Amino acid sequence: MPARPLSASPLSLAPPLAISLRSAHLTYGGLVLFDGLDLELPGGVFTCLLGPSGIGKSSLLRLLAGLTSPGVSGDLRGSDGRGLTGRVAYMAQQDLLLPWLSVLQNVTLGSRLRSEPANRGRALDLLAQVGLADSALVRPDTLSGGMRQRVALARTLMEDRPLVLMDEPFSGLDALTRLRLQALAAELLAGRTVLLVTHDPLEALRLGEQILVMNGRPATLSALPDLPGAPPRDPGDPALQAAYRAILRRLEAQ
Amino acid sequence: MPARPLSASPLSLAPPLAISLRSAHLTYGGLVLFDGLDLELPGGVFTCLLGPSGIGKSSLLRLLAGLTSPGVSGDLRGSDGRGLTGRVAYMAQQDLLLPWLSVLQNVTLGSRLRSEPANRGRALDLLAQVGLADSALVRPDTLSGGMRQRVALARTLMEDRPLVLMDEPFSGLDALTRLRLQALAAELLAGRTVLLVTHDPLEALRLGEQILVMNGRPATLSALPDLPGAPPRDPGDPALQAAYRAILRRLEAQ
Amino acid sequence: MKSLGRLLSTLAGLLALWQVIVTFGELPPYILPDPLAVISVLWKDSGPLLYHAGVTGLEIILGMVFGTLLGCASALLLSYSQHARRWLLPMLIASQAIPVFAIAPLLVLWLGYGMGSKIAMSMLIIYFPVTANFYDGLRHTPRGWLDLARVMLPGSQPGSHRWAILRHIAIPAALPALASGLRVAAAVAPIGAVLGEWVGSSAGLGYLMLHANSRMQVSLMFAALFVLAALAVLLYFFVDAGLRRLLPWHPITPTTDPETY
Amino acid sequence: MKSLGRLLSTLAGLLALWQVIVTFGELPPYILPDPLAVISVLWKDSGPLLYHAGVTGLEIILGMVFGTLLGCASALLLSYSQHARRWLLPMLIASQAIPVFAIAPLLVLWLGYGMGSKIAMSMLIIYFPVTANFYDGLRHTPRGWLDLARVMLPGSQPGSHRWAILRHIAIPAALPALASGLRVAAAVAPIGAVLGEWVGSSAGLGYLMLHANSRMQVSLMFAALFVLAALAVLLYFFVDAGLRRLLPWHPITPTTDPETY
Amino acid sequence: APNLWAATDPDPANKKLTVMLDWFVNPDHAALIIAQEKGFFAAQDLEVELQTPADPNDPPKLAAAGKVDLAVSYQPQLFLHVNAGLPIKRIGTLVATPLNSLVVLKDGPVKSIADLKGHKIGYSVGGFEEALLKSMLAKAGLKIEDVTLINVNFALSPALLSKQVDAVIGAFRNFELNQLDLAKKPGRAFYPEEEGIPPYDELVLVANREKLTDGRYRKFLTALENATLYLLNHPDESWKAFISKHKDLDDELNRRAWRDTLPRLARRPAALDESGYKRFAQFLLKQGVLNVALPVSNYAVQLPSPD
Ligand SMILES: Nc1ncnc2c1ncn2[C@@H]1O[C@H](COP(=O)(O)OP(=O)(O)OP(=O)(O)O)[C@@H](O)[C@H]1O
Ligand SMILES: Nc1ncnc2c1ncn2[C@@H]1O[C@H](COP(=O)(O)OP(=O)(O)OP(=O)(O)O)[C@@H](O)[C@H]1O
Ligand SMILES: [Mg+2]
Ligand SMILES: [Mg+2]
Repeated sequence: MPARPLSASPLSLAPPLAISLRSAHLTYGGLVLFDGLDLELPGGVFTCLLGPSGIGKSSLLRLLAGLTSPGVSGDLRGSDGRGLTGRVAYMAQQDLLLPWLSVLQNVTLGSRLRSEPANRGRALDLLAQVGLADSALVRPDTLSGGMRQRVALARTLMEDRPLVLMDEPFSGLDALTRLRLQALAAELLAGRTVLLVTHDPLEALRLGEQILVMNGRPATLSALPDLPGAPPRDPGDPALQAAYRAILRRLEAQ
Repeated sequence: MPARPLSASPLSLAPPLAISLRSAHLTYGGLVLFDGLDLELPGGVFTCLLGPSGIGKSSLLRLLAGLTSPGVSGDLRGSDGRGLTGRVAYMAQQDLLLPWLSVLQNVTLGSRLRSEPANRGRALDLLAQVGLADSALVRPDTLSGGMRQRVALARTLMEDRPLVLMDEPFSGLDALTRLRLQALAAELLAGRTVLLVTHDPLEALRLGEQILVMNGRPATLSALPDLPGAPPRDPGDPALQAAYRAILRRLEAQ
Repeated sequence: MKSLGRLLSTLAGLLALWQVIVTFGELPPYILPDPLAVISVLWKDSGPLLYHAGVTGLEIILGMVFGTLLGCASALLLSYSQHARRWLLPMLIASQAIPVFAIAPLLVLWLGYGMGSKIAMSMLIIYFPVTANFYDGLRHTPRGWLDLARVMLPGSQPGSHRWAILRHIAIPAALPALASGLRVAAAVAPIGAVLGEWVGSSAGLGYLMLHANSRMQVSLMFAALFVLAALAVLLYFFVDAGLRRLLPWHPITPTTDPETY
Repeated sequence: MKSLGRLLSTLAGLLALWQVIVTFGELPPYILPDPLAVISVLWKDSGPLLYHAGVTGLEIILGMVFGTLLGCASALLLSYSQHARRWLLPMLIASQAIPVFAIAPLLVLWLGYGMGSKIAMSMLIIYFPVTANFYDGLRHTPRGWLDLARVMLPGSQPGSHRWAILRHIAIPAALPALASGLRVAAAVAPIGAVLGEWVGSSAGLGYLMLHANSRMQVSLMFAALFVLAALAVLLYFFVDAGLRRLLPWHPITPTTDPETY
Repeated sequence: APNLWAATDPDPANKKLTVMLDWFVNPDHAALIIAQEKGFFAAQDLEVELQTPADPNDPPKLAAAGKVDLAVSYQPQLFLHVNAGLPIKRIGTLVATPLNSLVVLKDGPVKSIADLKGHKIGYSVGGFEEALLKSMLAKAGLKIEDVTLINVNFALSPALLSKQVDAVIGAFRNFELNQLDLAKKPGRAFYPEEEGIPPYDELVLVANREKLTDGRYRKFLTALENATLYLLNHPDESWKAFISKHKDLDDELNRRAWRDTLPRLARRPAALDESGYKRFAQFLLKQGVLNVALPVSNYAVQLPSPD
């Protein structure tokens, strides 16, 4: 299925938004997740975040999305000095589909919430791109796990926002669909500031212009050396394979 | 963390159970998922099942687990001619943790349900093996996605059954944890009949003694050529890498 | 057809049970008449019974409609505003503790003897299960959905765009809870209407029963009671079926009983 | 401390509202006395009021306990067996349509004038919200959990090992629904006890109110009503807080109101 | 403050009059029903509407509040109501003797009031049962503490028949006695006026005391008097008229109650037995039911006869 070009959104013309988070602190009960964590997301850059399970990746994403919980502090701002509210698209680790809405209505949830006219055409286009053209009108409870994840992806891509946060968006997809949707995401999110959490180093290598690794408790972030070439990179590329082995070694060392 | 050997279970001494499913038929509304599908699971063999998202892998697992829905027919039996009820361990695509039980209680859910004395020692051992020794007594709602998945894995491994069905058990785990838990599963499930659904061809190559690919609608199953060596295989092995590329090509062809 | 047959056999079984209680409990007819006497009254007086049932039925329906509307509005208000919780909730709860004789004169003064006081009384009864259940549902929206909505809305402070979140997330998510409340309401609506007729009326099954009771026409009273109970059962199953149809995404699961498959 | 202050200020506000209604509604004191008169009775007659409140309180608590037990048992039975659904459910619903005067003689005959008939009446009231809500919860167990349990149990037929599934999966999963039912029950329990006292009694707030009403001691009647309402509100908040503590895995989410954070 | 709920000043052209009964229509209301059915009200140019209350205690309140013009109430309650501040006065009488009685089962253990010692007595809360009982017991040498009082509210006869109580007070001799008879368990009645209680009017008509000048009241009482005379003269026709409007009352119990009620109807509904009222107020004062006995004119009036 060739990726049909979707109309470029108006926002992608605006200067990309850089994000900086300074000395973030987050505790859950006695558990100190972050203490003085700093994060820079350069504007328009696709950043991938790797890290062991349970280290705090999702918590960091929630923090950036403004979903604060008690026990959190830190200084979060965009490069234009304004707050981030209303400028973030967020795909959580769970698909969070609303069971009472059809797939199509779930995809256009953002405009429903904001009482805007829904761009059904674009939604149907996106559903076709994620391979769910036939399921637009069914309720989500008849979908398979991977299909649900694709609906959630389409819903996130519908939101036309300068900062896009995605928590393991491709984890439930088979290798081929995954490759196709990675390409789709890279294309549609070009020019936006993206932070994508993944467990698959190859995925990070394929998509990331910047790759961060989160580790330790309290967690710290470290950047991997930059890779040649623009994403989406070819997973068969020997440079990628070498980097992959380097990542595994690096992760193993900790 | 070295994998501590867990006490071999008594059942692993019984002759392994082979499973055969003949001319399975499954429709959802108008959608014909399977029509005359045949599946053989040789006794004691670790089978991996690959296939695109939404093709029917989870439905097949549910069918094998005896979780029939209306619209299903087929002939399912074990090699000893008896039915499968009570002889299956099943890990669904969702973690299905019970929020009112602690992590440890979730892991020992099987014995709770059967009013058997719970083998807490073994459960704590397993939790340690999946890296959750510290979380044994917390409620699941404080866990990260990957941690929840690991609890579900431990719960499945607690069930001492000749046939083990697992639906993407490692999808939410980082590369390292995944490798470690794959090794753990291979070790603990040695000698049992296993069917593991995965989206990661490398995972299938690493773990599978038999690799099946599901495709088409109605779905058909085809086996990949056998790989040399016993699982868990080394992911860096060039033979594996070659097979990986072959799988991708094969999947792409469809 | 089949369900009608089952209904009739259930009915026959219950009447038989009743007869057994009367016979073996050695209950005098002025305490519990035997079912045959009641059936003969049902037959003989079917005209007036139907007329009064019609009046009460109308009150029940109006009470259900208004009680549900008011209950939903109250629950929304309670979940919308902390002030409402602080002021309205205690009043709501207190309202449930008021026996009808204490406020009957007030109701009559304010609403007279027409439909007004009857609807007010039945609302008072129907209203609380609806409010409490819906409010409970609204308080327990799954957090993930709320998070999602907050990120999608321009102001991500909790509390901004409350209405959008209520409308698109919290209310639909609370509909199953509301449905539970409506089921309870359907079962208590008939007694609500009867209480309303108690305050003052000149027709309706409650009026008929009070009359019959004060005159020791026990068979007639039980005939009216039977019609009222039948109304309640019908209303419950009607409401239940309707709700199941309206909430297909919240299906009944066959927990334990194979026959629900 | 803070919540006590808020409670008192809410109370003061409601009394002020009452005063406003009396003043501007120009209601004569024999229909709605003004709050000051009621407060002075509360003060003056605090001894008997406390005594009768104690009696009613005991009935409420016993009614709550037995009604909850019976309601839970009925809901379990309903979800356990199709026969129970067919025979018991219509009876349960019909029972809600029975006005107190219709069965007062029966209750008296069977249970006498002791605690029995009062507990029976308050059970009849409390019981249905508990049953209906719990039953609704039991009918809607998330399917995935049921599947999991069926695979873990030796007989994977739906229907085998029903009890184990009920006990370990369906009942805990239905506890939030039961909690909603208990909240409704807590609010209606006081009127249940009063209805019981209405059937026959020699003590209790309902008895006191009947007496006061017949002797035109309207202030005393409203004082008793006030105490009863206070009992209802206390019971509700007590039950609510207890349930929230017992079900930590089903927390309240701040749907819309920032202040619940 | 002006009472918003009180009806506006009587309009001479107003023919409408609402009367709230004490309870559902029954033979005690014979005069009212016959006046209605046989056109005695119409003859006085009145349109009377009869209403029934939720609770026998409500009618006086609603008459006081101006929601209805006249209310049917009980003489003993009237004293309580007026002392509690209700602005009402008795203007007429429907039933001129007590109907209340203490009833036991004929074949039961209680043969005389003295036998009640240690027994349970059921009552339906009315306001002065305790006082009544106290003095009835006193005459037999018992104290109120010697018996157990139980409020049985809705079910006087069933409570007695099912032997949950040994006696009931508040049973109407024209109704409950027949009821017991029909249930084949005849009762034995002890009449208060034979046991030391001064006689009183069981059913009276009360009106808001600010509106006693309303000319319709006088006409109303005239109609009532005519209806009563008709009743006495034509008991059978009256019964037919009664059940023609209230078909559901056509049974043996009501027929007997009707028969037993007629002799007790007030022959001159407007007439006030001033000394009787005074005596009864004194009785209630002595029993502690009232804390002060006001002059009779505060409780009851006899409206001036029409010119
Ligand atoms: N209850 C249902 N009602 C209707 N259709 C269903 C139902 N369950 C599954 N399906 C359909 O059956 C197909 C197969 O679903 P299944 O969950 O087996 O896929 P899968 O291979 O496991 O996919 P994934 O890899 O995404 O988990 C999907 O198209 C899905 O929409
Ligand atoms: N609400 C909560 N209460 C207490 N602890 C929590 C809560 N949410 C998360 N945690 C803890 O914070 C830690 C980090 O959780 P988080 O979900 O951010 O991990 P993660 O890096 O996304 O892991 P995964 O890759 O498994 O999704 C975990 O140890 C988890 O137990
Ligand atoms: Mg995570
Ligand atoms: Mg699946």
